[in-house]
Amino acid sequence: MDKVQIFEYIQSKSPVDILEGGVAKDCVFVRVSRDNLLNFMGFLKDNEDLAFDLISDVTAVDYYTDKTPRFDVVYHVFSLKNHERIRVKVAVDEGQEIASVTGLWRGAEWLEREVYDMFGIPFSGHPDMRRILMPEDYKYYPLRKDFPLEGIED
Amino acid sequence: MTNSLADIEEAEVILVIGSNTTENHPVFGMKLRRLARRKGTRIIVADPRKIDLTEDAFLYLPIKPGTDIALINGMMNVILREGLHDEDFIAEHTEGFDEFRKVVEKYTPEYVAEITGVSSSDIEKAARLYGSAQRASIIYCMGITQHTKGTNNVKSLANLALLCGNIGKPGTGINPLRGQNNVQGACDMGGLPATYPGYQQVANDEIRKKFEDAWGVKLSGKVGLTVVEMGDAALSGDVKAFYVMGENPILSDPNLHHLEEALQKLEFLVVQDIFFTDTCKYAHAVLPAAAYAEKDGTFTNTERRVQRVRRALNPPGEARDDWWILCEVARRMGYEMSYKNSEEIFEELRKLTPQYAGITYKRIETVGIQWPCPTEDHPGTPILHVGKIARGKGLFTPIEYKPPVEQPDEEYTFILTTGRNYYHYHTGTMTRQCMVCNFYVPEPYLEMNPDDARELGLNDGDAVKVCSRRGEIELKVKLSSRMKRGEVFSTFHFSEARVNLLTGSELDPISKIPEFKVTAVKVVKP
Amino acid sequence: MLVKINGQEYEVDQGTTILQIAREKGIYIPTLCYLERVSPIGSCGLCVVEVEGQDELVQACNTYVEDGMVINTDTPSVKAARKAALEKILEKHPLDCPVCDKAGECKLQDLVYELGYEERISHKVVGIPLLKEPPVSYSTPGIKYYPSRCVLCQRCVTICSEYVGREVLVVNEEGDKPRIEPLYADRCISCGECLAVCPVGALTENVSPLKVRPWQKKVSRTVCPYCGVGCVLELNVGDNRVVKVTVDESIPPNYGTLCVKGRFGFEFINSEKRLKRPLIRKNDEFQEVSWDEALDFVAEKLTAIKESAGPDAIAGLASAKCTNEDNYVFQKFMRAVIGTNNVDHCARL
Amino acid sequence: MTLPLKKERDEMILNMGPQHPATHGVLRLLLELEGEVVKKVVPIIGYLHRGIEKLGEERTYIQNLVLTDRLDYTAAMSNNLSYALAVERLCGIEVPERARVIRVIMAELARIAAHLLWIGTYALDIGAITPFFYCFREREKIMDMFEMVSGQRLTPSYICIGGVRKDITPTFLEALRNFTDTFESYILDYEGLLSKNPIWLARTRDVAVLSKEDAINWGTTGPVLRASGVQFDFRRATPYCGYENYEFEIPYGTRGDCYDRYRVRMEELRQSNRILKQALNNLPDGPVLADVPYIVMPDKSQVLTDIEALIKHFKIASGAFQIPKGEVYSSIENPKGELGFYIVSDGSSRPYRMRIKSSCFVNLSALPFMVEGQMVADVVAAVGSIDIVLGEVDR
Repeated sequence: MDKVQIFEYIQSKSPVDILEGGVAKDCVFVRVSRDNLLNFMGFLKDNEDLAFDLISDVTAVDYYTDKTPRFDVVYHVFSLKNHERIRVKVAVDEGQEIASVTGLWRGAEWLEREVYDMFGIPFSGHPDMRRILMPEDYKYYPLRKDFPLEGIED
Repeated sequence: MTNSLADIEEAEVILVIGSNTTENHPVFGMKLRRLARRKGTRIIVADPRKIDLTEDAFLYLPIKPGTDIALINGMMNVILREGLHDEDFIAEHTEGFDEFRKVVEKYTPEYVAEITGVSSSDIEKAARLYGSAQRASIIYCMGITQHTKGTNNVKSLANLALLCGNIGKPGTGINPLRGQNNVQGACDMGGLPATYPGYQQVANDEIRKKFEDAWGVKLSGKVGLTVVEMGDAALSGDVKAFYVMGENPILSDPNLHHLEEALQKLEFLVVQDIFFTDTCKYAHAVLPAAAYAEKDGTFTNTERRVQRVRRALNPPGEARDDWWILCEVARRMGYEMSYKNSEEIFEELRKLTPQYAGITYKRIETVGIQWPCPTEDHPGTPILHVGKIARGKGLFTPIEYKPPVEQPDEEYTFILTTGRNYYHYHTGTMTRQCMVCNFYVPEPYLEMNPDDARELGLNDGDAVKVCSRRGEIELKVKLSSRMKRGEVFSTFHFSEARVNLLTGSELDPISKIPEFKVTAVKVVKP
Repeated sequence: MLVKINGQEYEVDQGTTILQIAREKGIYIPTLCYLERVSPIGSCGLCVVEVEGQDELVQACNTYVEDGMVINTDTPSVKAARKAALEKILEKHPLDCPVCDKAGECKLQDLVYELGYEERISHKVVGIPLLKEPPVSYSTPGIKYYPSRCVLCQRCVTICSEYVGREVLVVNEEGDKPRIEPLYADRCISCGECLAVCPVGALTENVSPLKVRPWQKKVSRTVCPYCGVGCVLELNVGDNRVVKVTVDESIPPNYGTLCVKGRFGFEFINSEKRLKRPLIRKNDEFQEVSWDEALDFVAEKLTAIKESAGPDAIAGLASAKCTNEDNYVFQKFMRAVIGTNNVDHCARL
Repeated sequence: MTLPLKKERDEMILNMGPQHPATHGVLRLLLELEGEVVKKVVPIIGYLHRGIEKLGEERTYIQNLVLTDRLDYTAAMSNNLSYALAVERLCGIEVPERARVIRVIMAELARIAAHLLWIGTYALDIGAITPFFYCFREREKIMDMFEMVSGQRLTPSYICIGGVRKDITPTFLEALRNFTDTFESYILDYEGLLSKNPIWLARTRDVAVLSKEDAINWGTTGPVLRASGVQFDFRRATPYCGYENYEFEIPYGTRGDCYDRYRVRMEELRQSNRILKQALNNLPDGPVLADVPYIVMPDKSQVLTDIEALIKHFKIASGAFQIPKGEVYSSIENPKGELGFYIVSDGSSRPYRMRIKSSCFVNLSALPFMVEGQMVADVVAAVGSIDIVLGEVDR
C-alpha cells in the first residue's frame, strides 16, 4: 500500500477518531487524542495490512507559548511490509502523563526515557521511568524552550 | 500641560510666549513649523529675541523682557473691546470676571505699546487673531516663569484662556513646556518642600497621617525650604548639611558667589551623580550613580505621560542605582528600606499618589499613560478640564503690571536674559561630552546686536567681560540679528563662564523662582 | 467607493492611495522610497501594480483609488517590472556590503532577498566593484555620507524639506551619477532624520567608534534624558557600549522623530570620566573608598548633624534627571529617615 | 548517585566503563554478576551529551550542518547527507545529477571506512590484534580521499544543503579507481584472518542472539536487524540519491548472533565496493550545487563581482534568510542503521525543533535483553557487535 491508500485505510478502519491527518511531503501524519493513543497504536501494529512493526522514533516538541496544550509527543513508526512510515502526534500539556508504548514496541523504552529526561513528560506504564542522559538528580528539562542555552548553574 | 502634544494639530491659532520651542523642545518645534507651513495654523510668537520659530510665525511681537503681563492685559483689553470673548463660557464656568474687567480696561494698546515696545497695531492684530479663533492654544516656557512675577504671568495667561473659553477642548489650553526629561515626574513625586507625592499638602494633618501610616514613622508638618532659601539658610548656619542627587547647583542656581560661600560653610555635603561636577568640588562625599541608560524606571514628560525607562547596559565600575544608594544609607541610619527592583517602588508610590494609582509597568509596556489615571482600567487623561474646570469655576485674577526688579541704568546699560541652547542641556555635564554638540557650540558666548557691538568697538568672536552688580564673567561675543538693541543673551551650560554669577536671587513670592530673564549688566573689553 | 484587488472587493473612502488600502488589508506590495510621514515620493518604481483599463503599470504609492478600479498586485508583468526597477538600482550600486555599516539592516538587501527569493533578479553581472571611496563631507559631523551607495530614493530630501522644514538637501543632477547634495548645510540642525530614513548605507552614523552588526546588538526602548518632550527612542547596545540610537515610528509622543541631543547625544554614557567608585574627602583631596566605608561615613555624618542641630538642619536636592522611583525614594529618605521637608529640585531653575 | 540495583548474597556489582577499552567511547555498563554469569546489565549513558538538539535550535540551518559531523564521527559524510536530505525535502530542493552520484560515492566510502574501523576494533575486543592494522591501512586511503575533496579527514562537512561544496578532482577519481580495483582482494585478507578462526568462532557463534521478532520489536535497524534475518535496507526500501539505479544485494544472516553481524558487515563491504564501481562508470557532468537563491550561497567567484550574489551571500551567512514552514522526517541507511532527522520549521532561519533519531541509541537499548544470563566475556563481544558510537548515542 502507498501513502494515500494507507491514509484512507486508517481513516476508514481506525478504532478511534482522527483529530487531524493528511499525507505530508515525507509520510502520512495523524493526530489522535491522548487517551486514544494506546488503542490507536495497537491498531497500527496488529493490523496485517498496515503492519507498523518497527518503531523509528519517539520524541516531543515544546511549543511553549505558541500553542496550548504546550507539548506535542511525536511517534514515527515504520512498516517493513509497506516500506512506509507514519507520524502520530499527541498533544500533551505541562504536568500531564501519557501512556507508554513499550508494551507494543520494546524499542520505545529508551526513546521515552529521553523524552521524559529532556521535556519532563512522564510515560505511565514505563518499565524504568528514569532520566537517561542527564544526571539522576538534575532538576531541569533542557530541551524546553524556556531553558537557556547556556544552562542554569545553581 | 492642560492639553497634550498631539492635539495641538487642532489649534487654529497658537500663541507661543516665552518659549524658544525650536531650540529647547526641537521635536515639538518641528511640529509647530509643519503646522504653520502645511496646515496654515497661524502662530503668534512673543519673545525678546527674534527666535528661529519666527521664520514660520504669522505674527512676531518683539516684546521687552519682563513686560509680559502688560502685553497680555493689552490683548485682553482689545478682545473685550471688540466683544471677541466667549460670554456664555465666562458666565457658566468662571468667577471674578467683573473686578478683572475693570483692571484690564486701563491697558489700552497705546499704553501697552510704550511698556512692551510692541506696536499697538500688532497688539490689536494678535488679540483679534487669538480672540476670533474657535480653538487657540497657549504655549509657554521658562520665559514666562523665570521672573519675580512669574506666577502672575501664568495667571494672566490663564485669564486670557478663560476669556475666550480656550480650555478643556483639543487644540486649546495653557501648556507649559517643562524643561527637563523628568521635571514633571520629580514634582509629581513630591520633590517639593510643601507637597508629598501627588501634590498632597504636607501641612494637611490627615494627608500626613496617611503617609505616616504608609512609612511607619512620625513626619514633620513644617513646610521646607526651596532651593534658593536653602542657600541662604546654609549661609546663616541654620542648614548644616546638603544631600544633592543628580544636581549641579554651582552652575544652575542664581547668584553663585552667594551659593559658593554657603557650600563652603556647610559641615557636610554629599553629592550623588554620574560625573565629577563642579558641585562635587565642594563635597565631602561623592557617590557614583547609574545614568538613565543603566536604570529601570519611569519618566513623566511635559504632557503628563508616564513612560518606561529600561536598562540598556551595565553601569560603569561600581556605580549603582540612585534608589539603592539611598536605601543603603537609610538602612545604616536605622530605617529599613529596601526594594527588589524599581517596579516594587512604583507599586508602592502609585498606591500613595491618586494621579498615578491606575498606572502599572504592564500597562505602559509599549505606550505611556497620561495621568491623572485613578483606576487600572482608566485610559489616562489627554486633556484636563474637559466639560468643567477642575476647581469648579475658573478664577479671573486681576493683575497689575509691575516692571522687573532690576532696571538698566547709566552704568549697567544692557538687559541680560539667560537661557538654553539647542545643542546643550542644563549644566552641560552630558552634552559637552558629545562630539556633535561640541562641534557646533564648543564654548560660552554672548549674543549681541551688531550695532551695539559696533558702538563698543567689538566684532564677532572678540573676548568681552560682562559684569553685573553681583559678579563678572569673560566670554566671546557672537553678533546676531536676533537681538534687539540694548539686550544681550547668554546660556548657563558652561562652567568656564558661569552666567549665574551675574543673576540676582530675588524670588517670585509664591513660586520662589529667581529672576533669570532680566539682569542689568554692562559689557566691556577685558 | 468599491475597489477590487486581486479579485477581492474592498470598501474604500475617497483620497486613499492603492498602497494605503493594500497595506491596510495586508496585501503585500514592496516599496523602497515610500515614507508614511510625508507625501508620496514615487522615485523608486518598486510599488508598481496593474490597473485594468490602463496599459501602463501604475505606481501604487501615489495613485489615488477610483470607484470600480480593478487592481492586480502580483501578475507576471508586475513582478517583472519590480525586478527591472530593482535591477536598475543594483547596476550602479558598489559591492560595499562587507564594509558598509548598514549591512544587515539595509532595505535594499531585504528587497533583493525578497524579490530574488525564487530566482535571480538580473541575469547578468550587476553592481560596480568595491570602490573603497572615503566618505565625503556632509552637513553635520554626526553623519558619514557615501555618495556611491546612494540609490536616489530622495527620502532624505523629502523629509528634510517637508517634515523637518530645513530644506538642506537637494538632488544634484550633473556628473555621471546624480546624487544628493547638502547645498544649504548652514541650515542643518543635525536632527538626523535623513540618517534615520536612509534605506541604504549612503548616510551612516558617525559618532560611535564601535560598530556592530544587527545580530551582535541588543536594542532596548527608553526615554530621551534631555528635554521635556520625552521622546521615546531605542538604544542599540553592543558589548556594553551604546552604538547608535534608532526610533520606532509608531510610538507617541515623537512618532519616530528626534533632535540632535536625542540622536547623537549618547557618548556621555560610556565616557571615561564617569564616576566609578565612591569618593571621600580626606585632608582635602578625594580618595576612592569601598561602598561600605562611604555609606557608613555618610550615615554617621547625617545622623550626627540630625541629632545635634535637628532634622531641619539638613536639606536635600532631588533631581529632574532621575526617574520617578529615584525621586520618590529620595523624598521618602528626607522625610521619613531625616525627618525634614527641606526637599526641592531644579524645577525652579 | 543511588545505584538502581540491590545487592544480595554473594553478588558483585561491576562498573564497566565509562573509561573502558571495549566500550567504544564513554558507555558505562553496571553489571550485577553472580560469579561469571551476568544477572543484570544497566547501561548508563550521557557522558558525551553535548546537547546537539538544543544547539540546533539556536543556530541557523547552515551552521547546523557542522554539528552533524560530530554525531557518528566514524562516518561523518553520511551524517551530512541525512541532514542535507531532510532540509532539502523540507524546502523542496532538487539536487543536480552529478551531485547525487558524488553523494552516493561519499556515503559508500563512509560506510566502508566505518565498517573497517568496526572490524579492526571489534577484533581487538575479542583479542585478535592483526586485523586492526590491515583494516586501518585501507581506511587511511579513504581518509586521504576525504581530505582531497574537503580538506578534512574526520569532519568534512562536504555534503551541504543543495549538493556538495566543491566538485571532485581528477586526482580524486584516480585514487578512487585504484581503491575500488584493489579493495576486493583486501577483503579476502580480512576474511582469511577471521572467518574460519576457531577462537573467533568460539567467541562469536551463538553469542548475544537476537531473534528476528525481537530484533523488530526492539526497533533495531542496520546490520543488527539484517543479521537477525530481516532483509531490509533503507537504500532499497526508501531509495534516495538515486540508489534505485544501482545493483547491489542486501546481505542478511540467519541466527542473529555476533558472527552473523560480522558476516553481514563483511558482505556489505563488497556491495559498497560494487556500488562505487558503478558510480565511477557513469558519473555525469554538470554543476554540483543547486541554484536555490534563498538558502544556497552563490559561488565565491560571483560574490566578489556581482552585487546580487554578494547580498544573497551576506543574508544567508548572517542567518537572515527564510525557508518554508512545515515539518519533515527523513532518514538514510547509515553504517550503523537508520539516522533520521525530524525537523520542524517555523519559517525562520533557525529550526524550531531538530530531532536526531540515532540507530545506535535504539540498538544499544536491546543490549540487556541480549546478554542477561550469559558470561561476562560475552558482554564485551555483544557490545562490540552492535557497533555503537557514543557521539550519536548521547548527542
